[in-house]
Amino acid sequence: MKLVVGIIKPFKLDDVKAAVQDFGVQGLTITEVQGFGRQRGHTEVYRGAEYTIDFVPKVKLEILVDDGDALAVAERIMDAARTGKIGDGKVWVVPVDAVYRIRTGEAGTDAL
Amino acid sequence: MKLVVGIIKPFKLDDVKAAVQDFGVQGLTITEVQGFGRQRGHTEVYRGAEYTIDFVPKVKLEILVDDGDALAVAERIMDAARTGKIGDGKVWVVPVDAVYRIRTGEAGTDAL
Amino acid sequence: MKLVVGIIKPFKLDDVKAAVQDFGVQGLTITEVQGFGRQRGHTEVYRGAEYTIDFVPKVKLEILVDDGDALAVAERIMDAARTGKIGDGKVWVVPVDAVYRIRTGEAGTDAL
Amino acid sequence: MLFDFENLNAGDTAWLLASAALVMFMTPGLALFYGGMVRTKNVLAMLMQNFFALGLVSVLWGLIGYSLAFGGDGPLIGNFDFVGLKDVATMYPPDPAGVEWFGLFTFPPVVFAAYQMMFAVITPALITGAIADRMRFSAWVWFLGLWAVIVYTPVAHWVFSPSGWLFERGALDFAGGTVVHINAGIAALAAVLVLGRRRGWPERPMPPHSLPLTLLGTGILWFGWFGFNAGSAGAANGVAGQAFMNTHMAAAAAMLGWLVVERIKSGHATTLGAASGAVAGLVAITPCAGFVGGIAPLIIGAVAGVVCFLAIQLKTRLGYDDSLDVVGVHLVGGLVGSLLLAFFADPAINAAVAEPGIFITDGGTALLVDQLVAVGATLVFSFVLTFVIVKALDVLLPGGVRVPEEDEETGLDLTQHSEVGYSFAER
Amino acid sequence: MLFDFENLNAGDTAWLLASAALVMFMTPGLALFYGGMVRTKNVLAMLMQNFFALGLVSVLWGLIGYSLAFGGDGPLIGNFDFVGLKDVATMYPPDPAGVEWFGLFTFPPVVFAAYQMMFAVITPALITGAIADRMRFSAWVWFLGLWAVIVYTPVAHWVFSPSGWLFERGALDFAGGTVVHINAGIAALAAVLVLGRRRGWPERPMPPHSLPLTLLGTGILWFGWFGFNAGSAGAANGVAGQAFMNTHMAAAAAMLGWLVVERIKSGHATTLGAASGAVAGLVAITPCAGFVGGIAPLIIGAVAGVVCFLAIQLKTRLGYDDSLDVVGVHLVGGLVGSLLLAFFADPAINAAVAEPGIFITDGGTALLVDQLVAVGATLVFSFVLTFVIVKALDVLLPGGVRVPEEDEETGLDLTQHSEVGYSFAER
Amino acid sequence: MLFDFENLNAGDTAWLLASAALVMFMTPGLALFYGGMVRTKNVLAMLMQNFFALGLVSVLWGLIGYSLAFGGDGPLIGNFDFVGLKDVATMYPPDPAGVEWFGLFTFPPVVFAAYQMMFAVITPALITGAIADRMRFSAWVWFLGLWAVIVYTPVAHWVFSPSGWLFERGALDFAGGTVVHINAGIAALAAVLVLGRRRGWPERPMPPHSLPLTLLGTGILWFGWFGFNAGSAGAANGVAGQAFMNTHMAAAAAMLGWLVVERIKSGHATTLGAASGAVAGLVAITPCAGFVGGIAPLIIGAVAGVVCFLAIQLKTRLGYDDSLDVVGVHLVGGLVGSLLLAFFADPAINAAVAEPGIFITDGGTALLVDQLVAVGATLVFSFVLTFVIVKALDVLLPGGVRVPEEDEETGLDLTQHSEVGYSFAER
Ligand SMILES: Nc1ncnc2c1ncn2[C@@H]1O[C@H](COP(=O)(O)OP(=O)(O)O)[C@@H](O)[C@H]1O
Ligand SMILES: Nc1ncnc2c1ncn2[C@@H]1O[C@H](COP(=O)(O)OP(=O)(O)O)[C@@H](O)[C@H]1O
Ligand SMILES: Nc1ncnc2c1ncn2[C@@H]1O[C@H](COP(=O)(O)OP(=O)(O)O)[C@@H](O)[C@H]1O
Repeated sequence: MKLVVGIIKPFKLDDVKAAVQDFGVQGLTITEVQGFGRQRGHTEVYRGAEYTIDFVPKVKLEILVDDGDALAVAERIMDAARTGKIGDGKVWVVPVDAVYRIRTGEAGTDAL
Repeated sequence: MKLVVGIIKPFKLDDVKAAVQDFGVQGLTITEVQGFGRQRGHTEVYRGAEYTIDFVPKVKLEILVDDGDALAVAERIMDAARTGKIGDGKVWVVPVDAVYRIRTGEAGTDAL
Repeated sequence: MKLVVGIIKPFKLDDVKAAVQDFGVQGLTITEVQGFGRQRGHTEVYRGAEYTIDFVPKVKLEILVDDGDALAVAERIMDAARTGKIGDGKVWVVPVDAVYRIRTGEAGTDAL
Repeated sequence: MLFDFENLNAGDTAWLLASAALVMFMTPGLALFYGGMVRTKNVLAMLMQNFFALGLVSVLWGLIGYSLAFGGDGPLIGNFDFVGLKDVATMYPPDPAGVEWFGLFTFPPVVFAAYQMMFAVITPALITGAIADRMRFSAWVWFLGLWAVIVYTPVAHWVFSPSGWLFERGALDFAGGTVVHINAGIAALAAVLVLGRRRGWPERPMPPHSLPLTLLGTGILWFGWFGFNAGSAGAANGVAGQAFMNTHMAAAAAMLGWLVVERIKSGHATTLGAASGAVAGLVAITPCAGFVGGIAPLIIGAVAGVVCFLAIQLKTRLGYDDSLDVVGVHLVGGLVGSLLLAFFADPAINAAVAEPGIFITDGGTALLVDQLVAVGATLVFSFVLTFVIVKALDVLLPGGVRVPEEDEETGLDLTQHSEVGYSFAER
Repeated sequence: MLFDFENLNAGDTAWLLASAALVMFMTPGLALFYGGMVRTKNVLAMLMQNFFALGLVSVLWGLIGYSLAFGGDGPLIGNFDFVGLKDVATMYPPDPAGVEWFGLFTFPPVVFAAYQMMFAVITPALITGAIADRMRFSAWVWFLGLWAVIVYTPVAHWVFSPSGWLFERGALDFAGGTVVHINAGIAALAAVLVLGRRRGWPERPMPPHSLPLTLLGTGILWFGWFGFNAGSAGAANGVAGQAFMNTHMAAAAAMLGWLVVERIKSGHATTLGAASGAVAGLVAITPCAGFVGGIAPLIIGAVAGVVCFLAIQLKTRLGYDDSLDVVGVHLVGGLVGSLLLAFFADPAINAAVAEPGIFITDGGTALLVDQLVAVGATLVFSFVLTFVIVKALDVLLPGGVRVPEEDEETGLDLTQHSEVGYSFAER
Repeated sequence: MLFDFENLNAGDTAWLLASAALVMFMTPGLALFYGGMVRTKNVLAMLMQNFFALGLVSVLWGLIGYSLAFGGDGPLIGNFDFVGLKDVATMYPPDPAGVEWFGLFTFPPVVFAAYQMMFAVITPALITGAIADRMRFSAWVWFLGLWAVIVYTPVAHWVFSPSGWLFERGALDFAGGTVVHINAGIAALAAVLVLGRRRGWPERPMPPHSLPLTLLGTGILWFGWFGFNAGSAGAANGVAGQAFMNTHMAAAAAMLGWLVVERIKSGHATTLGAASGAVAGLVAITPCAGFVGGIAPLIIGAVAGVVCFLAIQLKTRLGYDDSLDVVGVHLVGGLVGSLLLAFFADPAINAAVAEPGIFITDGGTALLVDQLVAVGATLVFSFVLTFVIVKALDVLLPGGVRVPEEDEETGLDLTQHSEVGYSFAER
């Protein structure tokens, strides 16, 4: 099993979800995160004092998939999340030893 | 070392924490996340406009454990988090190359 | 590729970011998390009713690095995040199968 | 009784109009006060129960409530003379034989009807704090309407109408210690006894989701209470001024009283404690506001602050889940004020005090007896009727008065109103 | 016309001062009402557009607006007599020949100028709800200033000045149904037609980011509206009392009306619905407040609640993006009130009603005709001028009136004001 | 001096009651204004310091403060005649020989005592903005009580009592430019000099955690300020009307002034800037409110907006950590107003202006001298005493006045009050 992780722009979430659902993914988990990278942050000004904020709001997706699907899911994410502008984010794949569904105790592919 | 990750229903957090603590786990990290899966989300209505929200609030647990404890901890989580209803969540196990405690620089099992 | 993960005290974030940037890290992702561990939580009192809150606010960092940099980055994080008091947090390293940059589709080291 | 517009005093009218607006503002204030204390998933339901009172009770008041509370001159309840606000533009209810009351009023009758309406709205709204987090919205709609008509209007008549039996008896209630606070407080107890505890209470922590909201609500309540109490003088005069001062003094002293005992018992003076103490003082001074003077409000407030804090600790021991302490603050605070009034009521402050309080020159226990009767009558009447109403609704309404377990877990906002309080995350 | 300070009535003055303060408070209330409904990334921009109206429009009012709205006795617009608040401490505008209007006022002229100022501020502020989330702040600054002077002051003169042609004609508008609500509502429509839709509307959900903020705003609006409507009596008298009662009744009835139809159509009674309904009722009763009595406000409110809910559903069908339903609530609510007034206006309630409403004894359609003229004139004038102003600004301002796409995506708070609404996370 | 209730004017009384309520509401408003600007972990501590002032200072006022500020006819301080609010129901303080001041009042003495109380509460509350985020709550309790009695009551006596030496001298302060704003502003400076900087200031960003809260607070402050300034006329008359208008004009002009200079210097007009500018204008107009007319308030406001913005930039350069700019806004704004008054004070607006301002017909510098004396005396007295009080507390209190480093890092809410502001996450 693999865990495909994606960091994307928040407003792309619906498109990405649709894309992986379309591929057959039945579940996923998202987290509000903040990214730092080539994309610049922004400046805030409060009563004349300037603060530089380096972090940009991003959404992180985590999707458990069968080994064979990892690349395809990663590609789906990338295609759907791409705007071509800096800050589109990353996708990475992590090996997973085991997966279980809590409700049933099923393991492996059945647990997805 | 292994990282045991669990996605659970938020109101089960206390039970799950007690269960793994009981097993001997001395630390863990949680994150507020949103899950999409078989469990349906909900509908919100604002001035007659309906929005379907597919995501359900979940809590993600991350617990670093010795290799040998991974399965047992995963089981503890599952037992404590189970309600038997759709949406109970997942548990997965990821291999970990190294673990350090920041305060002391200890590594491996000592760092847990 | 490796994913270096760190759990740190929130107010150390700027120092840690500076330290890894200084090492050459060009991007990272952070998440607001809550930690449970040896560091005690706190007590809240509402109209005489006491609640014990075991969780402490922490920040989680995730940094994708080349295999060879993992240890060095972990050390940078540890050095910058250390206060010497209980609750400084953990660092761990997870193997990564593949990394992609969404914008360009680049993979591996080029995607960092 | 036709109002003689020659008697209209624009200053008194201005103060009554302002006071009516202030009392109206208290219900949103109360909504926020309570809304901040519940968990995120129930904030809207709490706000809604209160705002809905502004809608439903006001309409019922216009249709029938004002007439039932103030029409005619019977001792127990009004009549139908003012149904649909008929004649309210020009007519006051009749004064009972030998008493001049409405006859002394210097502002238009419609202002009186509007001012009293705001009391009718906030009284049942107070109950929402007790039943928080578990009542079906449709059950609340029924309960609210029935309670406002069946329970509130008679008690208001007894105490606030010059024809009412408690008024005639000599019981004093300047601005609603019995009518509003004891009435709502005991009803809250009856309601939660039928409704049962929130799932998980008291084991599971249920911390306030936004104390700033609660503090904002406290500020609005305190502000509005000047209209509640000083407006009840029915004029912009010395009694109004005294009621204003006393209101503030009691709130302040009760805040200190609460914080001192809280600090001693649990180690910290809390923000929620400051807010709760102030409200307890405002409740306790309500029946006394225009009848006492000097440092009496400081004593009444301080006692209320301490006693209400201690009273709140009882609920866990006695096992009734009064979510946000309506019993501990409004019932107990109302009792403290209504009874201490019998010690401090002072004819030198207000000539309407016929039976001076026990601690006052020439004072005696006559007033105490009247107060005990008024308090007792309100307690029994309100408890019994409220209990019956909630029980009846639980039987008659499909689904009963309580939300299903799963809905309680999910929260009332989503399940009752299809909304969520906050959507901070951007997409 | 020199004010004779012998005529000063302190009670009336007190009520007008309090009312002016209440109306001022409505603009922050409106800011919060709208602010809670937008997405997190635009909350400050919304608050700012409203607060800025308190700054800019007030200054313009002092410099020129009051004079243009009330100076002189022409039928179409004022003059420059009161520029820079000259003579406002002692002088009222002249009454037109044969009419006694300002001559009857019992409070100082400066109070009148201040009270009217608050109306001038909130009227353009209402438009912010329609154009939410996409206008450049600098464009708003220009639009606001121009609109307040060019569109608001003439309409205010027509309707509120005794010399105005609609006032003279006999059209009634107690507190601003045409001047404020129809005027702002139709301007909102014109503005969004030029401005275009928000990116992603209507496909992408744009849920309110904080309904508690919206409910708080509703409470403040409701509270302030007593100053708006009952203050428009110009005295603390029976008409003020009636306007007060009617205001509350209509808001309450409209809340119920909205919730009933909402419950039927979409299955739930929502908190936002309760708030929206109340505001719709307040809008609708505004032109009628001191002219109707009995259960008329309940009917007007209930109709407004139902009609405005239905009107809001139109925007998706017609395809204009009136973000927070200024058209559906203020334009439609204003129309409902201004036209129903022709049915319920009652000389028994207010002697100023020269042409009784259709449902009233001795009533007829004369008033309806006047109302239609007033409504029609306002609709045409405001729509055309607003459209022209926004179009012109779009051409003349470098960058036009709308923010670039990317800034809209990022949000106005950061791009227009370099700020974020909330920073809850601690470092 | 016995109040002759025959002289009671209900209109004036109504306005004073309403004003007292409005001023009371300012303290919760201030709490929110400041509360929104601090970091999440300190929001409750900020709210608490302010709400606690409503508790402690009010009680002290009733016990002793009113008597010290207004009792007797000495030039420097009052006496003990009104301790425990004795005789306040019927008695005013004596007028000094040859002056008729209290003798002209047309509202009950208890209303005067209550109205003045609200000023005594908010003045020390202003200081909380400077000392934010680092003072122990128990130290605040001591400081607050001592300051309210030792520093506030004498200055109030000097300026507001007809027997006070500055009042007699001819210094003008309509509603508290010296007594409230300069007094609190310079005390804030003294306090932070003793207290030291927040950990991490100025390197670490400490952005406001909720600007909507701050904007809400601004709205409440603005609204309440009408009571503060127009209520200080002591009647519902032309002066009150002028004070009302001037208050609003100055706030509006100051908002524009601040935003223009902010836009020029830092590229954006910010929401916090709009709020801060409005408050700066309200501060500056406070001493002038009922003494100036025409466009004077616009000038005073605009100058205050610009000068206060520039003044705030100084703190980083000078190195004192006035967390939320009490010095920059209240001290500097108060100075701007108190001194500009010497240029614009106009007997045509208010007969109480004995020495017309420099820009006014027949004006001269006499008033400027008096103003400089009043300002200077307040600056020295308040600075020295405040410095001594904080220093003394730091030595005498176990633990000193400042929280331990670790508690500052954790936040005051948890460490001082065992509470957290928000618990949005559900379990
Ligand atoms: N080395 C990294 N490790 C973890 N996350 C990263 C890393 N580099 C970038 N990111 C994440 O990806 C996001 C986008 O990266 P950025 O460099 O801004 O643009 P791009 O993806 O177009 O190269 C960042 O905001 C951050 O969340
Ligand atoms: N493939 C997946 N990858 C990551 N998380 C998943 C995946 N499938 C489900 N989840 C998480 O588990 C939660 C529960 O899944 P769901 O399908 O609703 O019910 P169940 O666990 O009972 O099968 C989801 O809300 C989501 O957070
Ligand atoms: N076994 C674990 N798995 C995951 N996270 C852990 C684990 N133990 C500790 N942590 C995280 O590290 C943080 C610090 O741990 P703690 O035991 O309090 O102090 P220290 O790191 O100094 O030993 C915790 O708050 C938690 O977020």
